[in-house]
Amino acid sequence: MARVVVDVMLKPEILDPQGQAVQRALPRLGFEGIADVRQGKRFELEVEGPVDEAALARIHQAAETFLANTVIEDFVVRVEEGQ
Amino acid sequence: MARVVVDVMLKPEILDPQGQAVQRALPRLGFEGIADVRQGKRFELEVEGPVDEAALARIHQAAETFLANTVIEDFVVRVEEGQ
Amino acid sequence: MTLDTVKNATETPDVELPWAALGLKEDEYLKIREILGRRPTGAELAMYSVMWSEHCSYKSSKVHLRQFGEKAPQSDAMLVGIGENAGVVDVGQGYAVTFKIESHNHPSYVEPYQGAATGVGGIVRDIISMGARPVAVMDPLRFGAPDHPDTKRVLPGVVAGIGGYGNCLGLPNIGGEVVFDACYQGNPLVNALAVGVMKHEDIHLAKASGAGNKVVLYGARTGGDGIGGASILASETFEGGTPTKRPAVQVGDPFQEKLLIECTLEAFRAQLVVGIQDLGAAGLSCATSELASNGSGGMRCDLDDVPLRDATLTPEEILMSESQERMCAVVEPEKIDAFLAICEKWDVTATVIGEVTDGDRLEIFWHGEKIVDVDPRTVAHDGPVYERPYHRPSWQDALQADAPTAERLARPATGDELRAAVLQLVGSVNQADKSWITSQYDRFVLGNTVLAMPEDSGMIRVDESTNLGVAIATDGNGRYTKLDPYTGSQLALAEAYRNVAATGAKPLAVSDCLNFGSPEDPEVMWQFAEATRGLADGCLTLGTPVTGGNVSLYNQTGAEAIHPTPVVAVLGVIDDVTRRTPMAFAEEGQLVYLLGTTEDELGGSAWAQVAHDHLGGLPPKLDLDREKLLAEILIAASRDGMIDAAHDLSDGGLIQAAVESALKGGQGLRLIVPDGLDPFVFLFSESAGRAIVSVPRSEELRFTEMCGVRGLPATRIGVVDGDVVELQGQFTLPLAELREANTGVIEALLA
Amino acid sequence: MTARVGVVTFPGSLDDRDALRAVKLAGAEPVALWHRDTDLHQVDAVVLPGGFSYGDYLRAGAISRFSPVMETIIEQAKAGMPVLGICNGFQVLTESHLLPGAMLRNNHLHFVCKDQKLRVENNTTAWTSDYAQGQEIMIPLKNMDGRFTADRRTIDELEAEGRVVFRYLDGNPNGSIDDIAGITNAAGNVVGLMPHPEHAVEPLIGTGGTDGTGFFTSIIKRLVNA
Ligand SMILES: Nc1ncnc2c1ncn2[C@@H]1O[C@H](COP(=O)(O)OP(=O)(O)O)[C@@H](O)[C@H]1O
Ligand SMILES: [Mg+2]
Repeated sequence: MARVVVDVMLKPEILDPQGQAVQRALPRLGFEGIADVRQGKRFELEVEGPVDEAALARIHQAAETFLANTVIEDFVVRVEEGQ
Repeated sequence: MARVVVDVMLKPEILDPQGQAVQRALPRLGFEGIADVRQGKRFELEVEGPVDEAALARIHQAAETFLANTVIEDFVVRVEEGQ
Repeated sequence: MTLDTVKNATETPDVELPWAALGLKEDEYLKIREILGRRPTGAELAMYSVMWSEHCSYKSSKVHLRQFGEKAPQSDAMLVGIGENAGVVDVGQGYAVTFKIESHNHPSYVEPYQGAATGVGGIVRDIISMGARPVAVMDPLRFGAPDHPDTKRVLPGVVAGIGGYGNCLGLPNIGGEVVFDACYQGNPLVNALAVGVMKHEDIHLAKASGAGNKVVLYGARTGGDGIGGASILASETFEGGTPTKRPAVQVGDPFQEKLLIECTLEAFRAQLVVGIQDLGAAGLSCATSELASNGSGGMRCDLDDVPLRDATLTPEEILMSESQERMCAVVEPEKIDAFLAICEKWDVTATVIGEVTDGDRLEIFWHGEKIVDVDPRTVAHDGPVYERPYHRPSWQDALQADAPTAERLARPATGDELRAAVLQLVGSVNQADKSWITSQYDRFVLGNTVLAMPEDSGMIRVDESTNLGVAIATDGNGRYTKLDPYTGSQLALAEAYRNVAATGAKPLAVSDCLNFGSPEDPEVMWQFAEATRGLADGCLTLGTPVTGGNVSLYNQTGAEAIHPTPVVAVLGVIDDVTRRTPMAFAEEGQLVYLLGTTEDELGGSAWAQVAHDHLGGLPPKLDLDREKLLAEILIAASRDGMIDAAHDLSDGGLIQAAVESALKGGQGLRLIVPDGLDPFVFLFSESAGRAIVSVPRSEELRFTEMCGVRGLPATRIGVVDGDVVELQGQFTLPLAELREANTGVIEALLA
Repeated sequence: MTARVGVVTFPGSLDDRDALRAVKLAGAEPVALWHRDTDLHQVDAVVLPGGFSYGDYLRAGAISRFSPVMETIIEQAKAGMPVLGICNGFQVLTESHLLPGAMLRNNHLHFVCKDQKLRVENNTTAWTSDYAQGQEIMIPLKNMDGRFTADRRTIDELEAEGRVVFRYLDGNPNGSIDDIAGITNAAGNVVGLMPHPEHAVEPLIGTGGTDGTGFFTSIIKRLVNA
């Protein structure tokens, strides 16, 4: 079984309070030098059968219509290496 | 500025209601052939200065103590390529 | 890998099993062997070990809890008593109410969000399994020192978990408690209460009767949650195979639970269920052994049919798994299709895993082999019972002797000092406004919330056409209970009782969660014995039976136990919720009366804690007959419209209650110290049996006459007026300044 | 004639019963609709209620939006049938693109439950005609993902066309753009808002006021006069 990962992140122009909360907390915890933090979602899909062009196209479509809300989010689909 | 990504996923033995809900929905939307879905978090950290061993070690520590809840989650730290 | 079948166990009597690692004592293990007449199989050992644990068998507390039954007051309201998943109380008009409080302390310390969330989930399933629709939840909480770094980890997680689960489940959160004290540092208390409503004829009990009836497991798939012990068993029984990692933490899925509620209630309505049991602690071990032992026959189950989330689970692990959001129903064969259809409608996985037999054994199979063959009663009911030794702590006398007298603790004397003391009190973390927490809880969902926090009790409308309602309050004061466990637990009862009456409801029944340290410490055991005795005696006098509850022991770190903390929930009924009494003083010109008697009682008080970090002396005295009288007056006054607001007095004393009522109503107060009372004592004493009320001038005579005739002291102490709280001749405090002190305190802690 | 107003129950809907009650109290005939229905049982209007449909997993409203009943509702709404989305229902409406924009996690990252003051900015929609333009009302708010957002061009368009129907007063509880609490489509038949009018239809319950009743009386008048 192959794993396909879909990363979904808020678009850069959308305020990300979760990322900001993390960023503000880091220095308090002693972690300096992080200029920005964004928090998004990672989906790991275990795909039955071969992960060919067609399969990837379908996953791309699922990401576009369902896993991400493209009004506010961008996404990236990739086959996980080393599987 | 370099980007370091921290992927945080529920440990495999932990129930993932979110991933499960997505998995159950996919066939209804006409996407077959996905055997399992897990949903996690993706943090994108913009790091000031060089991302050397020391910086990565610190981010690893931040991930371990703060970004992930290691009681229920695993995490992976990696430098984003192509930046 | 050899399967440890019953046959195998008979043939290999000398195989050593890891009973000690599963928490069994040697004599317990020997008793199991005696019961079975052979060594147990691994699966049988798994079942006995979880069911005979302290948590499930109440082995240390049982002998004390018996008093709740033995001393139970005669009450016509009790429909189902202690011993079922939750007690059931008749509230009239054909309605019955079930409620119960339970702890999820330790899991919430390990993983605050999930621990608290699954605490809510567990107690709600107890309510569903009685046949009731859950209508509200409450959450009495105790945290460590407010400024301790770990409190910043535990508190937000617990609150988010309770909210995250309850909000998603669609149950209004109508009350609870938040208390900080260093004694809870490593042992926060996360108690959760749920209440449900049904018609009398809908009451369901956990029993499996009728040979041939099917046993259905429905809800979430079974995973390896909370089965550390079983993994040991698996590895030791089956040499070589290291078990895969099993999660100690259970993750809740409130959405799944919402579906469980709807699906279960629909199946009840269609009369498809003979008996039902939720799966909580001890999972299938508990559900199968309890259903079978409460029914008339035996039961046979096939573990191969249990839907799994993790295919590598061993049968022992399946039996011990504490995966959440599961239920077990017993259904007649001709109704099984209809039952499964309802599950399908709600997208709930349901599987027949066995059936009721006409024998008297619980038999469990795996891959066609019998791995459990027991008398279910020996698992569910014949656990060990301990008479643990106990004695009065060596330090108790010294603690009680250290009374907060004026000589021992400096008291504010001038107007300025009193003013400063008031600000310090209302701004202290235990007295501060809790809305940072409570605004994270949905209090409106289901559309029947009449009163919710910060009112004295939560109130839910039960019937939309008649306006029948119920009110619930939970209380517990660990400081009082530490000073005197007998009186302390009665004070908790009295306070909850008073809170219910303050809203105009008549107290009917009690549920309790007894949070204590280690029962193996005779001094802790004494606290437990005393508190239980106090509660049972108190319930007898007040006429409110204990309908059920929960015990949480071992809340201690090293030798340091938490304050003994019995949390008591009182449920009351009100015939017409439109007559409910809120706490806000909102009408200018209304008269403020203090009901009850004030004495110099500051032992264990909030003032002693806030001003001097002191705990010593005796808690306030208690007069339960006076509590009853006060309640009767409050209920009558509400019913007959004589008062517009009422607020009970408890920790923080009169001034705390007065400030809360003033801030809630956005109206100031002018107060006068009654003759013969010291201003400090008037403001800060925590004498029990008191409340303040606001009385419309037109009702004053009628109200004071009623109090006079009934013999309840009622003292006019002021009037609702202006935008300051003023103590005549002493100080003036603008509402804005009080509000400033009283709010934002919890946010500031967590920042 | 009485208006038939449907209320959809998705798995995880929570305020569906309350919405049915509000419809009934206002004098219309409440009709329970099930997410698997493809047929709307001759209702004249539909309410998508609050709650956590599908646990709000993935995104609030994201999974329900694909239910069979939504296909029909989307079609009918485009043809002019009045639809009100409350809270989770609003989220479903944006996910299904019947309304523009999207809903994000509250900026303070907490669930918030409070009595919320609103201003009615548009009293010409199907669901707001019983309010005065500019009327201030108090109704409960309770959500985790209530921060309405859209790109600037969309917001400008909404503002220019008067399609912002409700605005938060006395403080923005979630960080929504321009204090927007609710919006409508161009035709005015589809309205979504985060606060819960169905919890403000009876004295004593919820806020203790009845400021939410106008939603339901508005729709009845509209349907009965139609
Ligand atoms: N402190 C207590 N007071 C009264 N009854 C109690 C108390 N603790 C436990 N019980 C009763 O003992 C029975 C077993 O408790 P418990 O194991 O918590 O129930 P369940 O099996 O439903 O989780 C229940 O009927 C419960 O109400
Ligand atoms: Mg139970």
